[in-house]
Amino acid sequence: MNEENRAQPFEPKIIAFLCNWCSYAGADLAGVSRFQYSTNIRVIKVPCSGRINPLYIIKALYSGVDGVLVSGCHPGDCHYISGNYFARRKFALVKRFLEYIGIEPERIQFSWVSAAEGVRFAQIIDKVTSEIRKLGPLTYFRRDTGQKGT
Amino acid sequence: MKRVQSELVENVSKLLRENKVGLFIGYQDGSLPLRTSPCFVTKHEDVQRLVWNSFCANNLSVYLKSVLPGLPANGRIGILCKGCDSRSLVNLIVEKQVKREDVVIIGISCPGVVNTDRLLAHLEGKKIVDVEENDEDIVVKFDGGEERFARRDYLYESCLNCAYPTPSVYDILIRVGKHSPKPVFPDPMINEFNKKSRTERWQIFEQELSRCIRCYACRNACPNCYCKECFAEQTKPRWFGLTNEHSDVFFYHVVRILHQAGRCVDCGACVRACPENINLRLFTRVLVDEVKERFGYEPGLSLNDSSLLATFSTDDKQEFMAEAD
Amino acid sequence: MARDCVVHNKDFDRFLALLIEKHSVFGPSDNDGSNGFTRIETPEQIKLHRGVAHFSFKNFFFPQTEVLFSFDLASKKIDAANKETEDGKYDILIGLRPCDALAVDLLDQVFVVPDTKDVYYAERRSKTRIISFACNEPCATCFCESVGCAPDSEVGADVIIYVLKDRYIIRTVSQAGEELINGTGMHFDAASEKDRAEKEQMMTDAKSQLTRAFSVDELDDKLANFDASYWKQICQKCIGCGICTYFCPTCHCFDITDDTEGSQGRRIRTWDSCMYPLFTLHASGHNPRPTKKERMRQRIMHKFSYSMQQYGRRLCVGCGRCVVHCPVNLDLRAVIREITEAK
Amino acid sequence: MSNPYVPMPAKIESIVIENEARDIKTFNLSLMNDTDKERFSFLPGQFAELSLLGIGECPIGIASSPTEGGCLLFTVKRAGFVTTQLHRAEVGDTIGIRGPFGNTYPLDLMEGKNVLIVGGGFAFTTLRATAKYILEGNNRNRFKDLTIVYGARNPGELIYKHELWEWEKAKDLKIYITVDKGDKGWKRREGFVPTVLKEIAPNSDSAVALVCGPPVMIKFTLPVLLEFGFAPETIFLSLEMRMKCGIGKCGRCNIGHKYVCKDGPVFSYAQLNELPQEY
Repeated sequence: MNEENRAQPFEPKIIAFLCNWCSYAGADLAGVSRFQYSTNIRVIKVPCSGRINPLYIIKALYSGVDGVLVSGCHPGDCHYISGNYFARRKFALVKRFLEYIGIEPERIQFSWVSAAEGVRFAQIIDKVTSEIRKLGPLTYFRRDTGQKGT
Repeated sequence: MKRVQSELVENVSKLLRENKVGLFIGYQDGSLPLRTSPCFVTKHEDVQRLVWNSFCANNLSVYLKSVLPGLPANGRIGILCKGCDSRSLVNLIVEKQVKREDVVIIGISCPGVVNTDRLLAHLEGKKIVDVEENDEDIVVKFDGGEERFARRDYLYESCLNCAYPTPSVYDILIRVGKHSPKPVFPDPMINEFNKKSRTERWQIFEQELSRCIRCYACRNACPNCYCKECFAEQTKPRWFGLTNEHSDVFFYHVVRILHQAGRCVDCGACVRACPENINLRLFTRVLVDEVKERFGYEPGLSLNDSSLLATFSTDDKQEFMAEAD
Repeated sequence: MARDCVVHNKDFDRFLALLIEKHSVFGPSDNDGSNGFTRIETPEQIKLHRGVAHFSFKNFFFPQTEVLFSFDLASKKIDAANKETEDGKYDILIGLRPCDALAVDLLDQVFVVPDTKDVYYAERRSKTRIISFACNEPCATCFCESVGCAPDSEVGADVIIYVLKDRYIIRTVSQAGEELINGTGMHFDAASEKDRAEKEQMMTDAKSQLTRAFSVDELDDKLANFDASYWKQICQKCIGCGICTYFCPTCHCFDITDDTEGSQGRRIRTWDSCMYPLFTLHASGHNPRPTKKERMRQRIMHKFSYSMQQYGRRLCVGCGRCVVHCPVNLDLRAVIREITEAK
Repeated sequence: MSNPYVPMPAKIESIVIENEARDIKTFNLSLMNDTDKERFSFLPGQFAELSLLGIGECPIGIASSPTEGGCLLFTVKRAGFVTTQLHRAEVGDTIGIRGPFGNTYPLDLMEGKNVLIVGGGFAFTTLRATAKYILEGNNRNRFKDLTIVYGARNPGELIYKHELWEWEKAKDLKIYITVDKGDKGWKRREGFVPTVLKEIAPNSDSAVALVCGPPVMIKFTLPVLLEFGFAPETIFLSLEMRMKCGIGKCGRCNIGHKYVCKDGPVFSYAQLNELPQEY
């Protein structure tokens, strides 16, 4: 972290996997309606929240982001009928396991945001960002180029 | 134990003689003290090599994914299954890796497997000559004397808290002495670990796994791990580094354990295979308890189960979802 | 020019302290994690295991993860600064058993002897002196004598130390060992006939504890039959993990991959194993060694046959680590016996 | 001690797309440091590791002959992870080269003999280098007749097309170009390489055969060569194996006790017969 980085306050980098039919549309609506929300999220559009393999969440944490949000359609609204139902089981187990081994639970969050909930999307993003900002950078899971081997 | 062994040998020789199976996977005496080793019997006269004792530790279902392609001539395989091994086998059948009719299962109502390393720690430097056992204890004979050990004190942790010692599926069942483990749910070790603070838990996770040398024995000993190309070795894309540095080791273990969600039967094969004695069960067992508590699901109990994550229910709990306040 | 000198128990710690003072000493201790050795600050730290240590000392010269060079993606600048140490200063690796010392010598055959040297290994090897301890209590899984090593073999060691009851015999094997001992400035009186007799007796006792695991006499022509049928049985219970190769002190296969993070990156070398399915997988999908039969055959042939043709030496030192750690107790001694006894 | 693992920087001077499927490209590289240029002396048959920082390395045969004014040609088929990235490189990019590695075709043994080159598909790279080397002015009289038999699946897959047509007109060699299946515009020969080879009935006394191509082509070419009296010692094959270090240390590319990167990639058929059939 060179000089001017340390001077600025910590701003978390958060990966947001947004499902194309609801959450991404909700984000779009928030943008179109000029709702202000934190700019910390980097959006990755996915066809469905069911598409998220826990491997992607771990890869994100490993690659140096400070938090991951996965957002999909409300149960029952899924464009593919059952994508978010399958995802919900995976998310429950991922959340429990990562919390169990000692990663702060706020770092990995899941939400249902429909295409009409622009306001709610902005509020959730702000809430998630502030929670992660409080935790500070995620250093202990990040890819360390420390030379343990030599 | 001798009765069980002769019953086993008799059953297998019958199966081989009647050509019901072309190959039988069981245990034989190991080349190291207090150890057994998997053995593959095809000819009738090799049946005498088969043994049964408290050290039959390996989960033999792991061979079904590598042995099946080269099926013996008449196409059926016999396998010896303890309670947890049979659950792994059922899991393989449910996940369409093995067909039930390809396998003849000899089940053993398992009395629990003894942890060889802990036993050997008490016999430092002694040259072991023979071992005898009965339901209660194990008598180890060595040059100049013998020592008696109570089986209960040396069982593996998965066996101490085993809820299903009798196989869930079998063709022939051999009853062994009474082993009535009083399974405690959730697992006491997990409960204990849960009480610790977050940073403490992470420190233990980091400390345990910092000894990992990425030899993949935990993955290769596990019957659930049968992917043709594991995410750990993929090159297109390469998900994470090949080093044994902390971040790569965490990535490998976290994702591998998450792949066991709703599938792990807590047989302890990964813990036994680890050359660094990493207590992997401390991290795999939590998902076994969570799956039972949250979804009331235990893998490998019946052939017409469907995998947990291949199904869903509209009223699964979702208390963890983020809500706008 | 090998010299046997004697140090009494009470002076041995002073001998070690002098070494520690003059050089950076590495050896087995209680908290060496998955490295197998740590930097030794005080003589008490050194903890000799009965028989072979958990880890071989391969990791010291050929670490599991090693940065070949780092680079900057934008400027394509490569920084392969190999830290040259000034002359005269060298490290000491202490606590090896003769089999591990022989293993280092065998690794030299791959990394240092050929004309294209492996600079990383060669640099570390050239500035390290090895002090080994003769093995007075071999383990049940040791079979060094079956492969031409011995509890008192001196190959690969600069100095070998025999632990007698109340004193140590320090035997300088190489010229570097001689300088090492003289460098301590300590006075050593030469070993007497009685010392040597006690040493010989101890070594014969040790050798008597070693049971002959197999004979390698006609192993070469047995292994010449590449498509023998026993390979199919031998590999059956192998689960294809990499334990036997990672613990083997002479296994030297490695993989080279690139790690990048933003615009910084590094090319690293990590241990690899011929027992892994993707080790020889071609981009076209063809794999010359598709099943565990070919891979097990490669592991045995490389150590017992190919190395004979390449270097005229076997790449197995009989330390028994692959026997001890195999999750399915696939015993290399039984495999070699099965091969030598095959018709 | 020079570090054999550090690649030498080289600039991509030009890229030629060799086939219609556009998955085979020939890169013309030039080493940027003069010291590297002198050290990088090679002969036909050798290969080098092309290195892309941050991505990895791949072993590619050197397709140019040392007689071609120091330019280094590498023909690469997009197959794996590294080659896919390499195909994204543009003219002017800097990549790394390590080498030259491996042995060469037996130029001294071929001296004063007839040379038969049999190639298939995109494995014609080091064979092109050898042909260019033989045809070069003051080298030509060291060798007697040069016959080339080269084929590909279809006309679009033929590589080094402009050289092929030149060689057809040239006097000091005979070339037979064939395709498994021609298309509308194809007027030349059709047929598999082994069958064409049989028709030509190559004369084997004091002749050496260099063969390189897909395994199926080799499988059917060797019997034809043996049939026409080529001794196994006079048939040379260039093999392809998974490689990483290129200097016989990472233990990956062995056939029996021979490392393809150090003791190969060129082996005589006699040598291959002594090695285990595991390649």
